[in-house]
This record gives sequence, C-alpha cells and structure tokens, in this order.
Amino acid sequence: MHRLYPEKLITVITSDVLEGRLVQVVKQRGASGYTIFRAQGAGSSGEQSGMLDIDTNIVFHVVVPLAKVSAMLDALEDLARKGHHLRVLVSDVNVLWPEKFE
Amino acid sequence: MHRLYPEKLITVITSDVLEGRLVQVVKQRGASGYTIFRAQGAGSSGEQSGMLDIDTNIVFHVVVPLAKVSAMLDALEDLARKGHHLRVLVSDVNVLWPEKFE
Amino acid sequence: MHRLYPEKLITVITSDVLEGRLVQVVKQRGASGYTIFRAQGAGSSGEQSGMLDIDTNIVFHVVVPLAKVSAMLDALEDLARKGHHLRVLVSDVNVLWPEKFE
Amino acid sequence: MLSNLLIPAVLFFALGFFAKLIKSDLRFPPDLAKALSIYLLVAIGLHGGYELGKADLLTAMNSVMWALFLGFGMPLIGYAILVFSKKVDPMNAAAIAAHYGSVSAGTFLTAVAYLDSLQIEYDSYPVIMLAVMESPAIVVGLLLAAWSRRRLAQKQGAPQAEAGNGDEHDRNKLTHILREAFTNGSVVLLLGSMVIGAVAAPQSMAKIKPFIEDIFMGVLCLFLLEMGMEAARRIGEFRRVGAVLIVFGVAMPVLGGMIGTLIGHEMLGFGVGGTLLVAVLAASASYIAVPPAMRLAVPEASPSLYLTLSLGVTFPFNVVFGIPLYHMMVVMMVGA
Amino acid sequence: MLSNLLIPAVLFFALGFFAKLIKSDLRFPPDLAKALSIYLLVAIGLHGGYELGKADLLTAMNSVMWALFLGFGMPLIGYAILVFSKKVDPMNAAAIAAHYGSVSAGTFLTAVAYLDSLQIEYDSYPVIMLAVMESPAIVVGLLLAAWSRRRLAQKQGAPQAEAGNGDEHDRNKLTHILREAFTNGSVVLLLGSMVIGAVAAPQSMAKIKPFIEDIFMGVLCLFLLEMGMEAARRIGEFRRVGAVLIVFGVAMPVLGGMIGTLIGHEMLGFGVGGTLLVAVLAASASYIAVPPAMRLAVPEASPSLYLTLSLGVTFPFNVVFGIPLYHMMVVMMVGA
Amino acid sequence: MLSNLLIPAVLFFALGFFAKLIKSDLRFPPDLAKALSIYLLVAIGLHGGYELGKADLLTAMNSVMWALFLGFGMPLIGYAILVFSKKVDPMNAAAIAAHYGSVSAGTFLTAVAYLDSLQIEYDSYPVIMLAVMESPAIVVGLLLAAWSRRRLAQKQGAPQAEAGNGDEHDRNKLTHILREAFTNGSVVLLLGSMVIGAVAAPQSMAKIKPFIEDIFMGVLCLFLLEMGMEAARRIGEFRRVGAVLIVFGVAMPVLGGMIGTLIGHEMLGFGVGGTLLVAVLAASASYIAVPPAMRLAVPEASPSLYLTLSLGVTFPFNVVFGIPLYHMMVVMMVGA
Ligand SMILES: Nc1ncnc2c1ncn2[C@@H]1O[C@H](COP(=O)(O)O)[C@@H](O)[C@H]1O
Ligand SMILES: Nc1ncnc2c1ncn2[C@@H]1O[C@H](COP(=O)(O)O)[C@@H](O)[C@H]1O
Ligand SMILES: Nc1ncnc2c1ncn2[C@@H]1O[C@H](COP(=O)(O)O)[C@@H](O)[C@H]1O
Ligand code: NA
Ligand code: NA
Ligand code: NA
Repeated sequence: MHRLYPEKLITVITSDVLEGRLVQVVKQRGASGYTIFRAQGAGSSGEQSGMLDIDTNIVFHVVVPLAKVSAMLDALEDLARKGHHLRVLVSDVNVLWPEKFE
Repeated sequence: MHRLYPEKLITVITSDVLEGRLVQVVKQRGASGYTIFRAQGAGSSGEQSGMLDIDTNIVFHVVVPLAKVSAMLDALEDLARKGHHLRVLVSDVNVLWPEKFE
Repeated sequence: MHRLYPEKLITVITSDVLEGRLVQVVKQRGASGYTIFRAQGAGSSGEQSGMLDIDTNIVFHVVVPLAKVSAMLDALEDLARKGHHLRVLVSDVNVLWPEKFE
Repeated sequence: MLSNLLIPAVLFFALGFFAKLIKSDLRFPPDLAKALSIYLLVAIGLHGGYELGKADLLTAMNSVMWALFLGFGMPLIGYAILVFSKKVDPMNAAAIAAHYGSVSAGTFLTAVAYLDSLQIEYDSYPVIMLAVMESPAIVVGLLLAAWSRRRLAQKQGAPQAEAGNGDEHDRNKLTHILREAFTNGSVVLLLGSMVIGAVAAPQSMAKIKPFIEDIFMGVLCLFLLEMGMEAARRIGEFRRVGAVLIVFGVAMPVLGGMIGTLIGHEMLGFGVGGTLLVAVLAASASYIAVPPAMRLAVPEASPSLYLTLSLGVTFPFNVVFGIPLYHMMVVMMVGA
Repeated sequence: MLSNLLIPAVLFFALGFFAKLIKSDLRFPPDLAKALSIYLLVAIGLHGGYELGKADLLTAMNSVMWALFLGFGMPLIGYAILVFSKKVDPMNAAAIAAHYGSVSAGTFLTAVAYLDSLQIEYDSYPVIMLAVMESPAIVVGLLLAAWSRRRLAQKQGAPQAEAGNGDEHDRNKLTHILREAFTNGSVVLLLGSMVIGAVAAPQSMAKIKPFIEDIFMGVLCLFLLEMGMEAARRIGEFRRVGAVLIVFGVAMPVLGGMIGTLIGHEMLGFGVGGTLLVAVLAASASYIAVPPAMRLAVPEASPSLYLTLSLGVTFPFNVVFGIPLYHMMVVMMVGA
Repeated sequence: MLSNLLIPAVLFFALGFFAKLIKSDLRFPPDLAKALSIYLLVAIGLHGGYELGKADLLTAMNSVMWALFLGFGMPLIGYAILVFSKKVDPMNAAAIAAHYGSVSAGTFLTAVAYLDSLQIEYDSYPVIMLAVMESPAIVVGLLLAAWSRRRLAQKQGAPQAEAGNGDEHDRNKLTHILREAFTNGSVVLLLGSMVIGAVAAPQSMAKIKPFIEDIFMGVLCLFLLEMGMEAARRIGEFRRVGAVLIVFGVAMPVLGGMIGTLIGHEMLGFGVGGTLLVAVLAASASYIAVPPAMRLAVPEASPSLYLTLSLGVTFPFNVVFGIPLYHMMVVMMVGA
C-alpha cells in the first residue's frame, strides 16, 4: 500500500468548556484542521452525563505529520500545567493524500 | 518521544441498551474510566438509525495498561457468550501521563 | 493475546451529505458493516458547526480484513476524483471474533 | 378507512414511509426523535393521571384488572401460536410474544385522533390501562424466556452453568426480572407522570395544560413522520423474517382487536369510542419499552425479528388498516 | 427600516450575530438547530396547504406558474452575471446561481413577521409559491453544472471518461437529476406537509393549529438566533470570497426584489403585502435545500463560496436591509 | 411544605431523582437537556425585559443595585466561611463561593410556580434582578481566585511565571476577566433576550407570548425532571465532598434566604411574593453559567466539589425544603 503515508493522530479527551482553548492550540501549531466529537464518560472526576455544558466531554482529534507532534504535545502539557484536566493519546495512522494533513 | 507510554485502547461497538453492563465490566476490572459515543451504523443485524433507544449504537472506549487487557477481554467474551452482540477492537495507543490511565 | 486478529480500520471524515455514497461503497466492496459518528470540525473548507445538514461532518468507520483494504481505498479515490472532499485514514486494529468483520 | 387517511397523524406516518421508499435523504436528528417520545409519554401520563384523579374508582380498578389480564394474557397466546408454528425457537417466541402484551402509544394516539376526527366520544379509562400495560408484558416475556431457557438446557442434558444454584437462584432471578420490568425508563416516565397528574394541585395542572394538550397533536404528527421512516427501513428485513411470521404480525393484532373489543364492551361496558381504544390496546405491539428490555434480558433472541414484526408489520398495519377495521368490529358488536 | 429592527425575530438574528462577534461561548446543540428547521418546514407546509385548499384555483395556478418562472429564471440570470464577471469558473457559477432560484424560508418568515408588525395584510398565495420554488432551482443548477462540465471537457479536448456513452447516458443523467431534485429531504418535507394540509379533514387540522401557529413565532426567533451565529461564522471567509462576489451577494437579491415586485404586482395583481412577499421570494437565496444538493451533485464547486454568499451575505442583507428596501420599492410601484 | 410537594415542577424533580435512585435506565437525549435550558433562559429574558419596559424606573434601578450587591456580596461571605472552615484550599473556596453569588433559574422558576399554586401575587422586579446577577458572581469569583493565586505564589516564595509582568499584566487580566464574565453564553442569552423583550414592538411581542408563556410550565417540568436525575447522580460524590462542605451547602442558602428576605422587604419594599423571590435569588446557587466559567478560568479548583455542592446539595435542598422555609421566614417578617 504505497499510497499511504504515516502520520500521528492526537486524541484529547476533556471538557466541552475547553473547546476554544484546544482550537487555539491547533491553529497556533499549524495543524490542517481538527475534528470534535461530543461524548459521555466517567473518570477520576466522576460521571459526565452530557446533559449540561459543564457535564459534557469532547473528544478532540488532530492528525499531524510526525514533525509536528512534539510541539503539539508541548502545548497540551502547558494547558495541563495550568490545572486543566486533559487526557492525551497518540496513535499511528496512515493517511491517503498526506498533503491534506500538512 | 520519551514521554509517551504504550497502552491499549479497547473499543466495543454495541447497542445503547448494554451501556450499563459495559460500565459494570469496566468498573469491576479496574479501568480508570471510559468514554461513550452514540453512533449510527449497520451490520449483520441491520441498520441502526439512532432514532429509538433500541436502534442506537454506542461506541465504548476504554484505555487500559497492557496488564489489564486480558481480563477485560475475558469479561467481554462472557457477555458475548450470553448472546449479546458485541464487536470488540483492540488497538495501540501511547498516552501522555500514564498514571491517569492506571 | 492469541485470540486477537489483525485487521484495518478505515476512517473517512467528510460531509454528512455524502453518507449515502459511502454506504454504497461499503456495501459494494463487501464490508460487514460500518459505524457513523456526527462531528464538528474545521479544515481547509472552514468551520463545520454541525448546525445545518450542510455544515455537519461525519466520521465513517469501517473495519475490514487486510485483503479488502485496497479495493476500498480505490473506491474512495474514485469519489475524491469526482471532486468530493474526503479525508481518509487507515490504522491497525486487532479484532476479537474476526469472522464478524469478514 | 378513507376517513382514517384524512387524519394528519396518519398522513404524516405515510409521508415518512413514502420518503424512505423514494430514497429521500430526509433525516431526523436522533435526539429529536427521542425527545418526541419522551414528550408523548409525559403528556399521556399526566393526562391519564389527571383523569384517574377524577375517575370512578370501581371502574378504574376494573379497567386496571382487565389491563393486567391483557398484558399477561396476550403474550401467552402469542407464545403458544409461535411455538406451535415452529418457525422460531422458544427464545425468539418469548421475546416476540412479549411485545404483543404491551402497547404502542403511537397507535393508541392515532386511534384517539381517529375518534376525534369522527367526533366520537370515548371513556378516559383506556389511558389508565395503557399506562398499566407496559410492565406485565415485560414480566411475562422474561418468565417465558427463563422457562424456555431452562427447558432447552434440560433437553441438551447438560444443566446450564448459571442454572446450577437451584431454588434460591431462581428467586433472585425473579426479583431481578420484576426490577427490570418496573425500572424500565419508559415505564418509570409513564407511571411517574400518571402519579403526578393524579396528585398535583388542579390549579397548577391548569398551567401545564397548554403544553400537554394544545401542541400534542402536532408533536404526534412529527413523531409519526419519524416512525413512518423507521417502519419503511424495516421493509428490507421482510425477507429475512419470512412469510409465516409476517402473517403472524397481521393476524395477532386482529385477534387482539377481537379480544379487546369483547373486553371493552362486555366486561367494561364502554361505548364505541372506549371499546375501540381497548381493542387498539390489545391489538398493538410495543416498540419503545419492550424491545430494550428483551435485548438486555433475552440476548439469545434476534432483535431484527421482533423489531421488524412490531415496527415494520404490526404498527403500520394497525395505523392504516387496523383502526378502521376494529372500528367496524366494534360497531357490529355494540350495534351503534 | 427602524420598525424592522423592532421585530423580535430580526432582533434575535442580531443577537446571534453579536454573540459570535464578541466571541461568546454561546452554543446551540446541533440537533436543536436541525429540529427547529424541520418544525418550520412542516409548519409552513401545513399552513400553505391549508390555504391552498381554500384558494382560488386560477390564481393558485397562476402563482405556481410564476413561481416556476422565478425558480428557473433567477439561476439563469445569476449564472450569466457570474460567468460574465469572470471571477469564478463555470462550475462554481452554476452552484452559486442555483441558490438564488430557491428561497430562504427564514427570510420569508421574517418578512411575514415584518408585515404582521406593521399590520399589513397579505395574500396566502406566496406560501404556495415558496413550497414550489425549491426544486426548479436545484434542477436548473444541476443542468447548468452538467452543461458547464461538458463544455469544460470539450475545451480540454479529451472527452471525460463518464461522458462517453452518448445520448442514453444523458437521458439517465437527467432522470437522475430530477430524482435528486425531488427527493431532497426538505423538498419532500415541505411538499408533503403541503399536501397533508390541503387534504386533511378541517376538524383534525384544527387540532394541529396551536402547534403550527401559536408557538410559530417563538420557534422562528430561536431559529434566527442560531442563523445569526451561523452568518457571523462566515464572516471570516469574506476575504477568501473576494469583493466582487460579495457585491454579487448584495446586488443579486436587489435585482431579484425588483423582478419579484414586478411579478407580484403586475402579473399576479397582489396588494402591498403579497407583492412584498413575492419580492422576498425572488430576492432570497436557499441555505437549507440547495447546498446539500449542490455538494452532492456538483462536487467540483466550493461549498465555502456558495455558503458564504447565501448565508453570510445575502441572508443577513435581506433580513436587516432588504425587507424594508423591497417594501419601499413595492410601495412606490403599487402607489399605496 | 406539603403544598410545595403538590406542584408538578417539584414532583417532576422528585421523579427524576427517584428514577436514578432505583437505577432506572431512563435517559434524556443530551441535546434535549441543553435545548430546554436555552428555552428557559430565552423565555425568562423576554419576560423580564417586557416587564422592565413597563416598570417603574426608580424601583428597577434600585432592584438592579441590590442585585449587584447580592451578586458581589454573597461570594465574599461564602469565601470567608469556606476559608475559615479550612476544609478547602483558597482556589476551591473562590470557585465554590462564586456559585452562591449567582442564581439558579430552575430554583427561581420553581418558586414562581410555588407562588402561583398558592395564588400569591409577586412583583416583576426580581426577574430583572435574576438577569443581572449572573455576571457579578463570575467577576468576583475570578477576582477571588486571582487574589488567592497570587497569595499562594507569594507564600511559596517563587513568583509565578505568569505573574511576573506586574501592573500592566494585571490590567490585562482584569479586562480578560470582565470579558469572560460578560461573554458567557448564558449571560449573553439572558441579557440579550431581556433587551429584546424591552425594545421589541408590543404587537410583535404578543405573537411570541404563547411560546414563552403557555408552554413554559411544561418545559420547566421536563427540565426539572432532567435536573432531578443530575442531582441524584451527584449523590455518589457526597463522600468525597465531606460532611462539613455538605453542611455549607445547606447553611449557605439559608443564610442567603435570610439576607434576601431582609433586602426584599426592608430595602425594596416588596410584598410576600416579591420578597420570597429575592430570598430565593440570594439563596440559590448557579449551575448553568458559573461552572463553565470557573472550569475555564480557575482550573485549579475541582469541578466535582462545586458541582456536587451546587447541583447535588443546594439545588435539591432549595427546591424541596428551602422555598417553603423562606416563605415562612418572609411571612414572619412581613407579618402577612
Ligand atoms: N488535521 C486534521 N485532523 C483531524 N481532522 C481534520 C484535520 N483536518 C481536517 N479535518 C476534518 O476534516 C473535515 C474536512 O476537512 P477539509 O476538507 O479540509 O475542510 C474538517 O471539517 C475536519 O473535521
Ligand atoms: N481509561 C479511560 N479510557 C477511556 N476514557 C477515559 C478513561 N479515563 C477517563 N476517560 C475519559 O476522560 C474523561 C475525563 O477523565 P477524568 O479527568 O479522569 O475525569 C472521562 O469523563 C472519560 O470520558
Ligand atoms: N465492518 C464494520 N466496521 C465498522 N463498524 C461495524 C462493522 N460491522 C458492524 N459494525 C458496527 O457494529 C454494529 C453492530 O453490528 P452487528 O452486530 O453486525 O449488527 C453495527 O450497527 C455497526 O455500527
Ligand atoms: Na397489545
Ligand atoms: Na430566490
Ligand atoms: Na445566590
């Protein structure tokens, strides 16, 4: 499958309320875009039922070339250092048309 | 990327109706939490339009350390043995702050 | 984990409007099913707020055995050649009960 | 029948059905569909409870008793027919049968709209019966399934792993079954709203009236529009279900309609309107409360079988043909 | 114009716009936005159909004919202007032009609220025209695109792979285009509700009235609140679209308003109210039915171009400035 | 208290609470929950603005002044108590305290339903106060947090990285805080609707009336049903929160009720109804506008602490016990 190119998918699970901040991070670090899912869930801060704004989780996906992963993680660590609850996952993906995700 | 730690993401696709059971499984096997998405879809049991409770799929995500994967899969196989329709995927993820997902 | 079998997860991010076409592709290429999430996002064609049908993204997941990946990607490239905006990711997953995803 | 087809609610059902048939990309947001059914359950409950508060206690008790009779009885009849037909295994028979003991609020409300459009009066007791009929059907469905499961295990010689603990285990199971039947979301919503409607102070109920009455018919239209699409989606499954079961999905409501007519007229002494509503209660099959309960507790049964029958066959049949048919039956019996 | 700004619907549009401008985190749940527009389509349809049932057949036919004329004609004018301007390629011109043949229900309803607030009477025929105008615009848009696509292919010398099969292929394409135009979700919803409104028994329509009339204006306010946010979101795209196109997005509705005024007054003989509504029909651009149809069938065109023009330029212009402007034009012509 | 329990809104709250207690699988679609609260904010805002338009300007100004007093004052009292109790650190104290300066629209509306059911008249000024009270609490909460953060940094010896730029930095921060407080989604919606209600032409407001009045009580019931489930969900967190804080969650509203009663009667000269509403404004804690603001701007504080207190303790306490209790207090003071 020579037409697929390896990149990284960064997944951030956090509160709806932080959507704006994450969008900022993505834009500043030059990702080509992002995708947001609303989700329910539970973790150390209890159940997030999705009913109130404050109770809704977002799952934030950004696909970036390998070269940009580190800067993105730095920015996320900054946010966490200020006290925000984030969960961050990084996984391997292969993209068709890598120029789209530059 | 020395700061990332390998774990596993277990994905379960099934009916909305089983949400409670899956939460139980996750809690009993000591995962740190879970995330739930509502989704539409189609498979061997036809189209799930998401309109009625009975027609809605959930996609259930649990991130666990490698050591806990096996127990979690056992529990899911138990559920399937009782006749419930589950689809289970396991994939590799790397987490920032692994202590969060213990 | 001898009970897990490697397959591929194909993820397509595109407009709600293309749902029908993607379902067709999946059915023609013989996948066992698909899962659809609605999502917001932003990319080269601006913000997709999810408010209007035309403004809503879907994230389309299909799990297929390795043998079927190539045909599926061909079909997606066909769609893109007609001018449709698609983003396509392929990643590794391991499935329990691979016969379900045949 | 023609007059039935001039009721907006029925027409919207037809529109939804038609939209899917012509492969329109008309789509309902999932949360709207769920919101509409929450609204309908609350509105029916409040309305029923309010009527109950003003009702003649003896007739009310009598109605509840006959509702329980229908709720327990119809699944037994359905199970017997299905097992006898040999087209499905006992677990599927139990799950399908349970749906016919319960009721479809959408069908009931369409019947109410039908009566309204013909300006036929009706008693308020059937609303109470509706609220009562969800749980018994679930209970009897689960019991039938448990019984079939045990019989299967015995046949296969090997006692099931879980079936080993004997009596005490069985008692646990029963409590569990009763708990599932009464904590079911729509049962709680319907019965809860009914209690609220019955106990709430009349002057504060007056403030809710516009919400549960004025906009009711419009919400029902939207709901049936969506259900029309759902029903049409099931048509693709007809082949899988097979002709015998499809015949069951039409015959069972007709049988139910006859039993309901008898009970409504002979046992409860209702007029044409009330009797028709009892007939519809007996004839209709649940697609809100029972399917999730079955999916959870009878995982061995196939959802596509019971959903196709309830949503794809019995529901459209009742809405389009059943109601005027039962009306004819009632008129013949009551002689009005 | 001042009086326009005292209409709650317009004010809510402004509030939504303002909220996004000041970067408020105000958010609408996506399914609510979609539910509101389903409600509006159903309510307009039922209302229009009900009026149609009581309408003078000849005037109705005449209105429908002129609606078709507008639906087919406006895109042709728009296409000509756009191709002539040389700012966009033919595919984009076709897709953009299609939007101006269709109508924006939100703009139309704001105009109705405007007339209500000035206590000006209006004819009911424009509602019928509204329902008729969605599909022709889609058809002509798809035809213009097909034609441009073929011309492009011819220019490039090499016939397109798909364009090879000749005549039979073309006929298939046309059926396909017509099917897409009439199975479009909002077209089905609007026309379907209209038919239901026309054929349903009057006494059962009475039961739906509160749902489609009493709460209508409130729902419209919420919808315009949301559309205000949508419109403001598009402002960031203005630079990408360019000044010439933005001028088009303002000039095209003004031209449409003039044509509509002529047709409403001269051809259909309506009063001030009715003529204003026809002007608004001609002036407004679709953002519900046409964009998905174009996205699907004209993938070569850029959604951000046609959405920014329709939602970000023409819609706000019409709601805030256009309606009072067309009112002035109508008054000058009718002389009232 | 008994009469309180016969109000449908309160009963629906109890039903939601009960449903979660018995572990029912009753579920609300998330977008419905959010839609209900958008509706309530818009309806309150329009209603309040409309009243404001007709209000006596002096009394209105006076009410607004006292609303600001409560909005700024209650958090200071709460903060002092919490810091003094030593059960939470200053950052958590600031975040929790902010909630008590703001108001819970759900509690306020339940109090209105309570008054309606007892047929007690009430002034319209408290609605204006409600709309005014969201922002000050957010501002003072953010200021308290900034102050605590700086004190913590000083204690720890090392100046915080961000705290280094001195005065200009502080001024930026303040503007930032004010911006966050006034661009908060629910603040914009509430104040915006209020302005619209005040400036819109009366005859067009009449068209919206059925939407914001007739169906209001029913929507409130659905909303409280959902909030009952939310409140019950928090019970599991009680252990984590600890007894002292739970006592705070009950004592703080009682204190607020007393202060509100004083202000309503002595300072504003309202009757029993109006005074009760002011008491409820002072007693209730926000769960819509303030929590997201705190989560964003005071990330160091734990959401599960402030949400459990506001939603799990104070809200149910107020709805079930608080309102009749404050009523008693008001009656004792007013002497009616
Ligand atoms: N780098 C990215 N990571 C994740 N999702 C993306 C990315 N870029 C674009 N998307 C998604 O793909 C959709 C379409 O992108 P585009 O065609 O560039 O407008 C966007 O609305 C996003 O939801
Ligand atoms: N082990 C896990 N797997 C998947 N999602 C998780 C896990 N733990 C937490 N989450 C998600 O992360 C959100 C925030 O977690 P927390 O900050 O621990 O409350 C939760 O509401 C879940 O949606
Ligand atoms: N090949 C597949 N890829 C992704 N999702 C699938 C696939 N097959 C089934 N699903 C999802 O799993 C659900 C249940 O599948 P089934 O039990 O086969 O009906 C479907 O409704 C889909 O959402
Ligand atoms: Na039945
Ligand atoms: Na037009
Ligand atoms: Na307060």
